[in-house]
Amino acid sequence: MDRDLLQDTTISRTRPAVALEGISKSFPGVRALSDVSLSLYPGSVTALVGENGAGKSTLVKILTGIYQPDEGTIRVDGAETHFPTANAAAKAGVTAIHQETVLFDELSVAENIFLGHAPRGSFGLIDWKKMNADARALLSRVGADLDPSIRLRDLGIANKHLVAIARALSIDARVVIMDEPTAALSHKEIHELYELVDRLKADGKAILFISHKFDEIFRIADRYTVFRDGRMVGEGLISETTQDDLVRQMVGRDVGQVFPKQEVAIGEPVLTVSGYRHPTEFEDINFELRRGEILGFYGLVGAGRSEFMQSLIGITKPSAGAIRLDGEVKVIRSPAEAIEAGIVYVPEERGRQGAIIGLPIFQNVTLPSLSRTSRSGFLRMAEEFALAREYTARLDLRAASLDQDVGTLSGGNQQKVVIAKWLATRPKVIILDEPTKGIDIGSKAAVHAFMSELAASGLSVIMVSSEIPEIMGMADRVIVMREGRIAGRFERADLTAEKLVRAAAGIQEAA
Amino acid sequence: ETKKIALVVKALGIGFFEAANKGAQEAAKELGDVEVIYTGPTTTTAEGQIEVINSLIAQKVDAIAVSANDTNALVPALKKAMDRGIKVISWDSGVAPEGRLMHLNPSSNPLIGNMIIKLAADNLPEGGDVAVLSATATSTNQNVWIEEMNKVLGNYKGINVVATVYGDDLADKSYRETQGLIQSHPNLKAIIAPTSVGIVAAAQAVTDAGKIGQINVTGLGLPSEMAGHVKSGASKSFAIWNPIDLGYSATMIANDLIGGAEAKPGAELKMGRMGTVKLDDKNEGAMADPFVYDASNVEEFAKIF
Amino acid sequence: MADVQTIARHIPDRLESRGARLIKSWETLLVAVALAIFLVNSFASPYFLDPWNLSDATFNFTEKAMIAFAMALVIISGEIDLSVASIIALTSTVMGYAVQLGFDTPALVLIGLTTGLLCGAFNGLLVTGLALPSIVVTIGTMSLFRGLSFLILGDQAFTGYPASFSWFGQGYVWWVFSFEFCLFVALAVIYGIVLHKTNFGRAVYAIGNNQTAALFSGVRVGRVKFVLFLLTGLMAAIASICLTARLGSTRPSIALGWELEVVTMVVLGGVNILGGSGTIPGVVLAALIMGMVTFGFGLLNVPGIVMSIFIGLLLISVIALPILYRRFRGRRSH
Amino acid sequence: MMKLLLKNREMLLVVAIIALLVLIAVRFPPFVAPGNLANVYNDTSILIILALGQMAVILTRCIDLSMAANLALSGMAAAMLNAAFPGLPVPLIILVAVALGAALGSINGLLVWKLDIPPIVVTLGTLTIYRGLIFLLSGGAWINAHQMSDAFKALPRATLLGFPLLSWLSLVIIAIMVVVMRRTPLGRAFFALGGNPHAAVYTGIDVGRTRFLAYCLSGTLAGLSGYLWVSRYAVAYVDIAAGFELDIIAACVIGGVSIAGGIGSVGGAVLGALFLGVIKNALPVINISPFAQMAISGMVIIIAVAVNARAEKRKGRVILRKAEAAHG
Ligand SMILES: Nc1ncnc2c1ncn2[C@@H]1O[C@H](COP(=O)(O)OP(=O)(O)OP(=O)(O)O)[C@@H](O)[C@H]1O
Ligand SMILES: Nc1ncnc2c1ncn2[C@@H]1O[C@H](COP(=O)(O)OP(=O)(O)OP(=O)(O)O)[C@@H](O)[C@H]1O
Ligand SMILES: [Mg+2]
Ligand SMILES: [Mg+2]
Repeated sequence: MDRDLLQDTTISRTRPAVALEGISKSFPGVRALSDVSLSLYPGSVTALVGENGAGKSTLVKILTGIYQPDEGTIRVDGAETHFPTANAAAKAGVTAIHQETVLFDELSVAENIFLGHAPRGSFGLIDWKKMNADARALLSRVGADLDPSIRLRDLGIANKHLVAIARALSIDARVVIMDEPTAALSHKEIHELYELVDRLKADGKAILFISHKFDEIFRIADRYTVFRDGRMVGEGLISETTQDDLVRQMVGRDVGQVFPKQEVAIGEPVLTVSGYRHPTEFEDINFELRRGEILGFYGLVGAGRSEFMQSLIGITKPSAGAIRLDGEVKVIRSPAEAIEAGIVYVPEERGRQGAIIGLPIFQNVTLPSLSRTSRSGFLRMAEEFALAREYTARLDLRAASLDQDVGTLSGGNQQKVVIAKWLATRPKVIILDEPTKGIDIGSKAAVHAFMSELAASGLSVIMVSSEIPEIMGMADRVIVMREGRIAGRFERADLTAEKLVRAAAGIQEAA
Repeated sequence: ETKKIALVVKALGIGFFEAANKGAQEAAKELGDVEVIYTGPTTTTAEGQIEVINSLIAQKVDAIAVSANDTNALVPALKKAMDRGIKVISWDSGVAPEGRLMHLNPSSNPLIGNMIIKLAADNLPEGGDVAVLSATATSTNQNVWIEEMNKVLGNYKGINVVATVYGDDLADKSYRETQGLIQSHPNLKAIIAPTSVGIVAAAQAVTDAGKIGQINVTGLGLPSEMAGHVKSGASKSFAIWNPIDLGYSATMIANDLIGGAEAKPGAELKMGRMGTVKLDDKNEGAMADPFVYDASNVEEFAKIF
Repeated sequence: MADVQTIARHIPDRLESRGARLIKSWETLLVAVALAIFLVNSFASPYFLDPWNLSDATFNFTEKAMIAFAMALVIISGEIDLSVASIIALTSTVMGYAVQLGFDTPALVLIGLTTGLLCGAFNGLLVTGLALPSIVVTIGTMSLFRGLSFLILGDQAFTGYPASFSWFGQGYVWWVFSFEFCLFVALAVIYGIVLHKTNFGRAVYAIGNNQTAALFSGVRVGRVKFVLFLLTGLMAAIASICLTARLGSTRPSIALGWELEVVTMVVLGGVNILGGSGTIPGVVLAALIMGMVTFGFGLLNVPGIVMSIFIGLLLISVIALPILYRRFRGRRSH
Repeated sequence: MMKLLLKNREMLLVVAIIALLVLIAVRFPPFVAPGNLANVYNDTSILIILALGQMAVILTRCIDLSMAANLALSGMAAAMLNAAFPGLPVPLIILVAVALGAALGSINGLLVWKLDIPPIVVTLGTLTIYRGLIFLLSGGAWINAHQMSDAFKALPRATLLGFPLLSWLSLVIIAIMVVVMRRTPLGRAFFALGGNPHAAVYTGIDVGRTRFLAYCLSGTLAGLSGYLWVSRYAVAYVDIAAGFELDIIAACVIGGVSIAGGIGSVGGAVLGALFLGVIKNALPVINISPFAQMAISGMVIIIAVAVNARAEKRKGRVILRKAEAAHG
């Protein structure tokens, strides 16, 4: 660690509100953090950056008492402390907006904000009246005008996130941690959040801000810390660094060709979708997908892309619409029929919809292709292993054996198993929903390269992604969705980040 | 070589059968060379009794004396026992004839049937509505008694049997059924419960409903369990035979059969101090008349069983 | 890593040999428990090691075990069927009714199996069609099916089953081997093959581990679950035929409380009650263990309820011990 | 109108119970006389108390199959204590029964908390163990009315303002449970943890400990019910309340407590129990064959589950703006 740098700055003279020293944390098979140290100062925003899986969220959980570190100490105002539970951390004045929304659908908005530290009235009983009033005040602070007594389930994703932020503020904290707080927010809400951060900073709070978006880091942070593979690899003042420098520190090398898109001759239409609609989720979806093409679907989180894609494979039932595959009208009522027809969907929620944790790798891979590896309903293990071997090798899977539970693999490797599973069905059309969400940059590159190869070999690919660089780097054409409708179509040639963002957010083109 | 006689009861823990076991042990002591295995399932099910019987067959006991939870369901298991040379008799609650050598009725069924209705009628000179609270709908002996009772109903002028309900020999169910009877038959004058579990629960329910004096609970019960209700007036009188004598006699008969006696119509089997029992054409024998208990004698017998 | 051009690393199919896996498995633990109980029984009672006695003892578990096979599949798929004992009662009642109408053995068997399948279909329809939780659905049908049986039978009993019918519960195929025992063995083999060697079995595991992912992977989740409920209905019907034949009569209270014994057998056999794992050999071993415990205690004239304490303790400790052991080992390795 | 009803599960149940009462009244008017309704309530009191305990457990995504066995064991202990020492003051005996019930409940809780054994397995095991213990404790013998002291039997029967103490007691417990579930952190923790156990950890709720406390609560109420049952029916034996665990769960399910956890209310559980209680008490008096009772309660459970599932059905996220407006 560069001590000299710290000595130079003015804030270093003030005592850190909270300091972590030599923290290490391991999970079975993963060393998530090794010997990291980090100090947060009052009235200052520290940005924490690093690739997926670098250990950022793990650090947050240690700071908020959800995980216990294997080694190392936590100091609050210089005094060594332990946070055995989330309550202990809250009592010590540490509060967090976690990356996953950790809220309760069945409880009211007010209770979601105050659960665990609700205002008490006579006999120590919960004072609902005061709780609702306090909640209303907090919500207006984060710019959300919500009725605190309605059930959380009735809110949209962005409002839920605002409730999570209000919850973090409900604790009178000196340290506020925000783990990717803007990921689910729209333009306007993001700006309100920035202002909130400024106010907190002015109030003298110490803030830890985690984000993958460099523009916002440079907008609000004073200092930065970089994690790589669970180690701290750099820190300093934002004013003294650049975006390229941060990326270099994060990745440990220059990022050259991240998106290995091959030029492919686009063929005839393979899949034609016309008039797809659903009473509440989407409407008026029409497009064509051609042979060898990668069609990008961009949109903000919650735009309805996944919902629509799932209607193509018979999970969500559309109220109207038709598809043609190779010119023939197809009716698809279940994923089984979709797989038979040659359309496969690699879902975005890997843990819930993709990998079957508890089953070994080879059984995961062969599950949709069992009809091919078996004979009249009876399994043939040798065939299964052969199929699994072929496809895991093509994706460069790293595993100890094919007989291993997928649950023991890292996220990136799980994703490879999931992709291998659907590729092994030899589809005509493959839909990849956020294929690189939550996987590290190395695996990401492998997935991209593979996607490119698939297109080159004549497959048609739909890629749903919320990452602009990925969309721009990989797609031949892009469809933007907003609130369940198609909000824009772009050819690769005239694609700009700005156009995508405008279409996704519904902002009119500047005249 | 001691002889092993198994006394299989409907379920362990019921006061009536515990008393029967007392009698059986007494018989064993008297005979000297007999060991009594007192056993049974913990719930009144036929399957449970079959498991018990199977393990008794495996132990090669010399005789099985069973009070059956089900007339028919035990037959295959008991037949197997007889095939392996085990003497099988039933007592109290019978088994179908092909499943046993003989059956010992505690008393003659017509006598009991008459007794329970008479107990009710004696306290109802002007007649009135009476209801029956039975045990499970499948208990052999209760059904026979109720049938016998209905046959002689004509002799008791003015007595109407308005309902028959089943308490399943469960205290709470019997209690609730009694409550139902009290409500749905406002003119109910007596409840006849020919089961020791039911009669206690019915008396309790009548007491709780404040109907002492209006509804008389009667039937078959154990003095020790009924003493309180006789005192309170919920039950004016009830009847029962002596379960100790019953267990004693069953053991004695089993011993007689092991010793070579043959169970056939007309045969007389030895029952020790109880004398002999003569088998009728269905190979059934009856012990003695039920005995009536009321305020004058219940305290005395409550100390015994 | 990240370099796609590098030659893919070879991943072996398996790391451990089958033998090594077998030694560490749950079934091995059960075999050890079974052997221990066998030995204890042999010493405790001179009557235990008698082929006829052992043969009689098999009746303690064969009928329950038949249902346990189907129940194991249902539980592995993440559902449960608590109505099995009531299906036995209803099936037996319907067969009894058919006897009164003068049907003969083959027709009775057919009627019994159909009744069981209908009950299973009713459960299956409620669980898959209306997407209701199986535990509450089958608590409901548990009352419903037995209730129907009470409604039909009231305080009556059906008897008079034809002599040829009683063979299913009392007949012997060869020497001491009863029909029920042979059927149990045959069904164990069939279910073992279905669960461990067919696509259907694989689908059951996939659903139990992750229903959503299985659906996305093209498993027809609803159909598989429906078939599983049909199977428990069918097996309950088969058990009902055997039990009815063995008892020679039908009461509405027949097989009361069996559902919990069947579930206990399945869980003791190493099937995860939350779904996703378990084997048929495990269930077979659990059936043998429960049968031997019941029989061993029976020979000593221990009341059934005391045996059930033992079974309850066995259930909890057999599941707790591996957890405690793992924890203990984890602590030491630190 | 119908929509509003479906939205509010408690209202729906109230309407269902009233409809049921009307139906019964047509065939047997005296059933709905206030005095008799009070009797029905009194008869259902124990089920209500038990259902409230079970609700707490189900809310935390667990289940307690051992409640009826716990009741029987605590009840037997109370009865034996009374039989052996008739002089012992009744409150002390009640305290023993409650403490024993709590202890038995805490054993379930500890096994679930510390050993992570699935709740259904734990309570399936303890269900048989507790039943067996009654047998060991009592040797299988019954404790009958004449062995119990008058004071022991009198308590639930004594009346206050014309109502039996048993009814009052259940009302007090309902009131306490309303306060606990609605206004204490523990009660809210039951809901929160059942709704989202993962998120509960982030809000400082100790999942294992909260489940443990839910089991302690259900055990305590089972212990209390043990005394009430035994003194009310004036008998104790191994099999009392056998199979009652399913009635308790059925009451919860009918009352809209979601078996998946996190959803339920005190009012719902009470109404669910009352619904069953009305049916149980009405069947014998309206001359429906007693043999039909079981089939009817089975049907009722299935219908209730189906209706509740419909009411619970996720409205679904709404993405389309125009559709959202139509929904809201
Ligand atoms: N509960 C857990 N069990 C096992 N491994 C875990 C667990 N939580 C995190 N990990 C692993 O620890 C590493 C660090 O994860 P962490 O969530 O801290 O990353 P991150 O920097 O927040 O990534 P992202 O930017 O994607 O949020 C990863 O390899 C992850 O797979
Ligand atoms: N109201 C909400 N409450 C909870 N989660 C929500 C809500 N709205 C959206 N989400 C979550 O946001 C994610 C995206 O929603 P959806 O799949 O409909 O849109 P999308 O355009 O595909 O978004 P994504 O970019 O995440 O794929 C889903 O995982 C969904 O669970
Ligand atoms: Mg993170
Ligand atoms: Mg999506």
